[in-house]
Amino acid sequence: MMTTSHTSPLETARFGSFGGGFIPETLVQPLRELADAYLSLQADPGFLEELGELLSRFAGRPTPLCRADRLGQALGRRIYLKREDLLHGGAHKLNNTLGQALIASRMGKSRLIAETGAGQHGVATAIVGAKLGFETQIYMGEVDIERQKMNVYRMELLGAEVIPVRSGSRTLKDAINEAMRDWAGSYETTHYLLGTAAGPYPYPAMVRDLQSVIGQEARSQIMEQEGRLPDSIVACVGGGSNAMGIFAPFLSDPTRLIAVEAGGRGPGQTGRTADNGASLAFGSKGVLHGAMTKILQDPFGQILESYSVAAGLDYPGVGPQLAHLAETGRVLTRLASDAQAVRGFRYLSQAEGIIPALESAHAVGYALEEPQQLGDLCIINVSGRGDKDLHTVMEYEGC
Amino acid sequence: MMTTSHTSPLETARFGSFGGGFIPETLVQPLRELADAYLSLQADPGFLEELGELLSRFAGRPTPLCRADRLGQALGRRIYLKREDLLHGGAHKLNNTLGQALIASRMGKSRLIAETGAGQHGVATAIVGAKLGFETQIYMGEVDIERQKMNVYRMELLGAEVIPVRSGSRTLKDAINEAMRDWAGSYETTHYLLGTAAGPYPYPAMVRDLQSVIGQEARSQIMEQEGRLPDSIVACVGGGSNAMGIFAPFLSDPTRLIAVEAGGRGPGQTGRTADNGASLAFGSKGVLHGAMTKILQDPFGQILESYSVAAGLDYPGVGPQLAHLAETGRVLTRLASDAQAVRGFRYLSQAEGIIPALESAHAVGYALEEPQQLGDLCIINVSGRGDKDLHTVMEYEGC
Amino acid sequence: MRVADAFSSGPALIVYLCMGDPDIKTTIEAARRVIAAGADLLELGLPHSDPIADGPVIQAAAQRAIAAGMDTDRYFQAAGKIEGIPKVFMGYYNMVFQRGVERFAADCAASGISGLIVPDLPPEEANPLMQACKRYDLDLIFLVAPNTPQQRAEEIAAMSSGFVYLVSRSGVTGARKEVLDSTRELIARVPAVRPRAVGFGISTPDQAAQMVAAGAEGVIVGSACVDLVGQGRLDKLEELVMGMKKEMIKVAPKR
Amino acid sequence: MRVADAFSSGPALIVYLCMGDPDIKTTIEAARRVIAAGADLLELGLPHSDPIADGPVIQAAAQRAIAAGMDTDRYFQAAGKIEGIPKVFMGYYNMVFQRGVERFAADCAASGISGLIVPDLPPEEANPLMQACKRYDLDLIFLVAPNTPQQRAEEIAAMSSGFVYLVSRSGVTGARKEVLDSTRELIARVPAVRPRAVGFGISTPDQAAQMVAAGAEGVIVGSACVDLVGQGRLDKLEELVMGMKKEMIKVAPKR
Ligand SMILES: Cc1ncc(COP(=O)(O)O)c(C=O)c1O
Ligand SMILES: Cc1ncc(COP(=O)(O)O)c(C=O)c1O
Repeated sequence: MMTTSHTSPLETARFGSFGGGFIPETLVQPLRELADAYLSLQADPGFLEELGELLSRFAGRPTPLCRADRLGQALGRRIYLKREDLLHGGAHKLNNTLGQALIASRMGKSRLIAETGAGQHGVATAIVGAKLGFETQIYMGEVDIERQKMNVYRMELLGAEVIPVRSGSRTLKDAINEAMRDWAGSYETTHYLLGTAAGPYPYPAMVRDLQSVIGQEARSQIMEQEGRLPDSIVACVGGGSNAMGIFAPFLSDPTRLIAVEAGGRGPGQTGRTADNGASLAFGSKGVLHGAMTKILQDPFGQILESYSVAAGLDYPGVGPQLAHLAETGRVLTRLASDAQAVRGFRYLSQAEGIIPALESAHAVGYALEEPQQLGDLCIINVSGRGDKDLHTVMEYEGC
Repeated sequence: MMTTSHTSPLETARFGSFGGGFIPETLVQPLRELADAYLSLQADPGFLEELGELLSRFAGRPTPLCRADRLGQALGRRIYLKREDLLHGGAHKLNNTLGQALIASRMGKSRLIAETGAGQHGVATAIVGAKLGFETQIYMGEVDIERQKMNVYRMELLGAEVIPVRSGSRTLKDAINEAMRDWAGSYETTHYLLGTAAGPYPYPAMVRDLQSVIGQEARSQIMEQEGRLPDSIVACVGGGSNAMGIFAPFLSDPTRLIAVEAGGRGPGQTGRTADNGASLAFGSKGVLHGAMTKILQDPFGQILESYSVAAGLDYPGVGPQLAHLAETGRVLTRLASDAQAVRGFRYLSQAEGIIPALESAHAVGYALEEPQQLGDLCIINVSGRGDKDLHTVMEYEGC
Repeated sequence: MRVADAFSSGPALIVYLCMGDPDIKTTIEAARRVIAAGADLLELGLPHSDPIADGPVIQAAAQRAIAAGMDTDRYFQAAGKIEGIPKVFMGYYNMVFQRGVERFAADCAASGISGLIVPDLPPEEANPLMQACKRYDLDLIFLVAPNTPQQRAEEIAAMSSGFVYLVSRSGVTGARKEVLDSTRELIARVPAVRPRAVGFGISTPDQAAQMVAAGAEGVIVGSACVDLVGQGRLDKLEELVMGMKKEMIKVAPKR
Repeated sequence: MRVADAFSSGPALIVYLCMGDPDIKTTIEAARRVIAAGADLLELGLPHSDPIADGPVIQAAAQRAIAAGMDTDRYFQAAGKIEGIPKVFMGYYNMVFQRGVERFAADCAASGISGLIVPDLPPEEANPLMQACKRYDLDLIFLVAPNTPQQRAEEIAAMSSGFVYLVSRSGVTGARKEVLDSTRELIARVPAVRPRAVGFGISTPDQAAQMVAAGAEGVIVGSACVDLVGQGRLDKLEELVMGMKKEMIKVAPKR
């Protein structure tokens, strides 16, 4: 094999047989530069301090770990909620966008590009673009633009430009393709701010690390409030960033880590669209967006579209580290269907006064379904707030 | 005069010539019981600890004090933002609803009632109703229900019942009337959770105290971050709770306190509706909702409807303490028109990555208009986030 | 005519009318009929935009009256035209305050009004108006509610002039089926230092009689009458007043 | 036929066609004409749902082909029918991986395909496929980009078999007006240990000639041809290929 590759972080970019960098040659160098910058900044006190300040003063960290008494009573155990719904922008997304934008800024980039599906990551990118003074362009499928007009307006209000993607299925996966194409021609001035713990190295590791502030906080908060580690942690999985973020600091603990995927309408397929977003449960090994991982695909390797009532879980792939942890059994993968998620959404609202994102509602819905899996002490990651989902739930319920 | 009145807190309920309790006899006793409970709980360590825990673990306090570099540069001074937009529910409202709900719970009440205009306070009440297990009913004008369908859905999702008010102008002020009428017949089991620092004693003092956590935090944060008191604090005024909350701990400091009212379309009147929500600027002394204060009224004393592009500032009265502080000159009252507020809304979004509530955008809009009034070091209270206002701004701008 | 006159010859029937609903002419005609039917005292309501002590019937009447142009000037003009029995003003404090307590009292006196009921003005806030009433020899009538503590109830009864208004139940004005035990208790515990009239929720001759039987010196009927005026049923209004008066007399203690 | 054969008699013109766009018949006919017009090597694209290295023209062609039913089985059937010059597979790794590298290589060999270009498979990830290619005597062609560091470029050129694919510019496939100086630099710095063919953005005879003049042993034209097929202009396609070949020969170094 190549000599350069031995010294390159790409070689260490595997999680078991998953991960890697299945990318056009044009992107090899930009990704290496990003990996190098990221690796050196990881230990740079100035960078860490600046990021820490932004996370606390701008984004609102630490987010609380909040005991859910009424939910806990109903389930006969102690349940805590990690409140990423209180983060600026309304979801955990900003942990990642702030970190990457600061890296980009240290790398001398002046422009950010990002993909977005429902618009949550686009908004989080637009927020950091505004705060840190980047030119910001967000790729978004035409279909999604039509479905998510409010988030388009929000991004534009924040000074970002939303670029409609007309290729492929004109949804999230095509927006990622398009952002990668842009980056292949613009990397000199531009950082590609990928929104989840997927994609080629260094993204899965970098996004996990930036999001692991969730788990670090949760760990010391539960130790402070309960004096012990939780028996379980439940998180929803789209690409895997909130799940890896809260799981990572517990990987060598005896805590049961439960990743809840979007069960959607069920295990089937309608046309070229899977009836779910559960690539760990129903997908197979393959390459998508630069990584070897679990993906929803047809027998020839064409990527299927995914489906979930929660736009943020509507992705036919998953981060490679989760695919690996699921394969080894360290992370349990479970499903919550649309209906179970909506039940979780309503339940948490009424019992705790917290309207969770429909994504996070999958974690709650699962907990309601299989409380005996949670042990005595459980943390549910409330990755975002549900204000954005009111319309969707109303429609789902036929109001 | 009466002997009981001498020992009653009602006698100390004045702010200069403002305040008092202009209420039906049926409400005298419930208000005294509330005042007594509030006064004794104020010094009850168990209560304070429980409230403190809810504020931090459930609501997300402390909220950050965040330097606004790009805004500050544009205005040639140091500007800080107090981030009540990060509080659970999206605005400062929860500081008050949590406190009052906990008082109600200590008083043995099982039901909460509240008024709401745009729905923000109704949602904040529904949240605490859910969290603390109350039966919750929210009075809301029919006109407002029509205008704010999403918030109605949100309240219902949180388990509250929304009761349409068909009397009077079928807006906020009539919802307050209706809640008072309900309370006159239900006080034995029910707490009336008023949403702003207005109304009869003890509400103006109690709501101010519950909201003053904003100012207490801001004071120690600015001392920590800048080593000195701010030259000015700017807050928007609807009923006055966020303004009094941030102003109160600075009242005996040399800090200039600037209250920004809704200038709306201007100083005039259209039919029986004022073209603004500026009762300090354009109102006159009178009694509304149980207090002597400044109100928008006709020469005979009929209350006018108010108008503002920001639903939360659309109230024809104001808290009595602010009326007093404005009269004595301790608080400066200023206006931001609809157009200036929308400018503030856009500006903060693009420069800082923070979409403020349209209410808070009045404070920003004013700061953009008269930066020389702010001194070198200024805190703007971002009382809430603007996600709820995207539609309104789009419509205002004719999108 | 003094307010006290209404109570001089047996139990007083006090009728509330909303001035200007649906127009001044109707209110004046309704007053004429009510007087003819035997009412002893008229409460003439000045409509307010924000009547926090009133239930739906009186709220709606006030809204109609305001929409038809009722204001404080017209109120006093119209009140001056109603004669035959004592009249009291009933309305919210902001309407009084805007005109100025002095001028308001003077206008009452000039239009033959001899007392004021201001339901959102508890004694603690009443000093300015009380002084003005004294200067114009007007009664200022305070209210006692079922939840008013005993000492305070006694003080209010003592301060009130003309009569003391016993609020028959918590909540707001408006007709109600049953008369509560708590009302009887209230009558029993408020000292008869002056006439005690019971109001809020009384709508039938039977209820009125029960109040008198329980010891009240007067009964106030509001929403039931306003409702009939609102429906244009002035004949029914007359009938109701006559019926109430008749039943009240039946049970009245012999003097 | 070996890939190397294409470079044996002067500068090679390599033409990319998207298999199955708009249908297999058309692709086969287009191939026939391209071969007749003088092309030296065919790149036969297997359409993929997510072609991250391709620009809009090839993306659209792939989408049309998939919609028309193209899949890996049909691809190999059709490829087997195209004869006359060497053929290479061009497609994304997931399509290869799903079939299994072994089976994929076997199918290539069986249908007369003598090499593979997998644009999202950098050498670091290529080992399994490389082993399979060796077993079936297939060339595995790697790409060098303008931003590939020199040492890596040299290593890639050394590893690549058949030829090495020089990406003429950053970004994705698709026609471009000017040929960049950076492409000339790239040709200059990649050692001619094997034929170097330049692709991405070459659409005119003049550009092709410039590449040859700059030292390239081959020129790859993709989007320009796919575009013409998409428009149904097979005559123009033939013309373009002929024109390119002609200009390339003009400037070819004498042997
Ligand atoms: C609130 C929320 N939770 C979860 C997700 C899923 O993403 P991930 O799996 O990367 O956390 C999203 C994606 O948009 C989201 O908005
Ligand atoms: C975000 C926000 N700010 C300000 C206000 C005005 O109320 P107050 O003056 O009581 O702070 C409201 C009222 O709804 C609000 O929602």
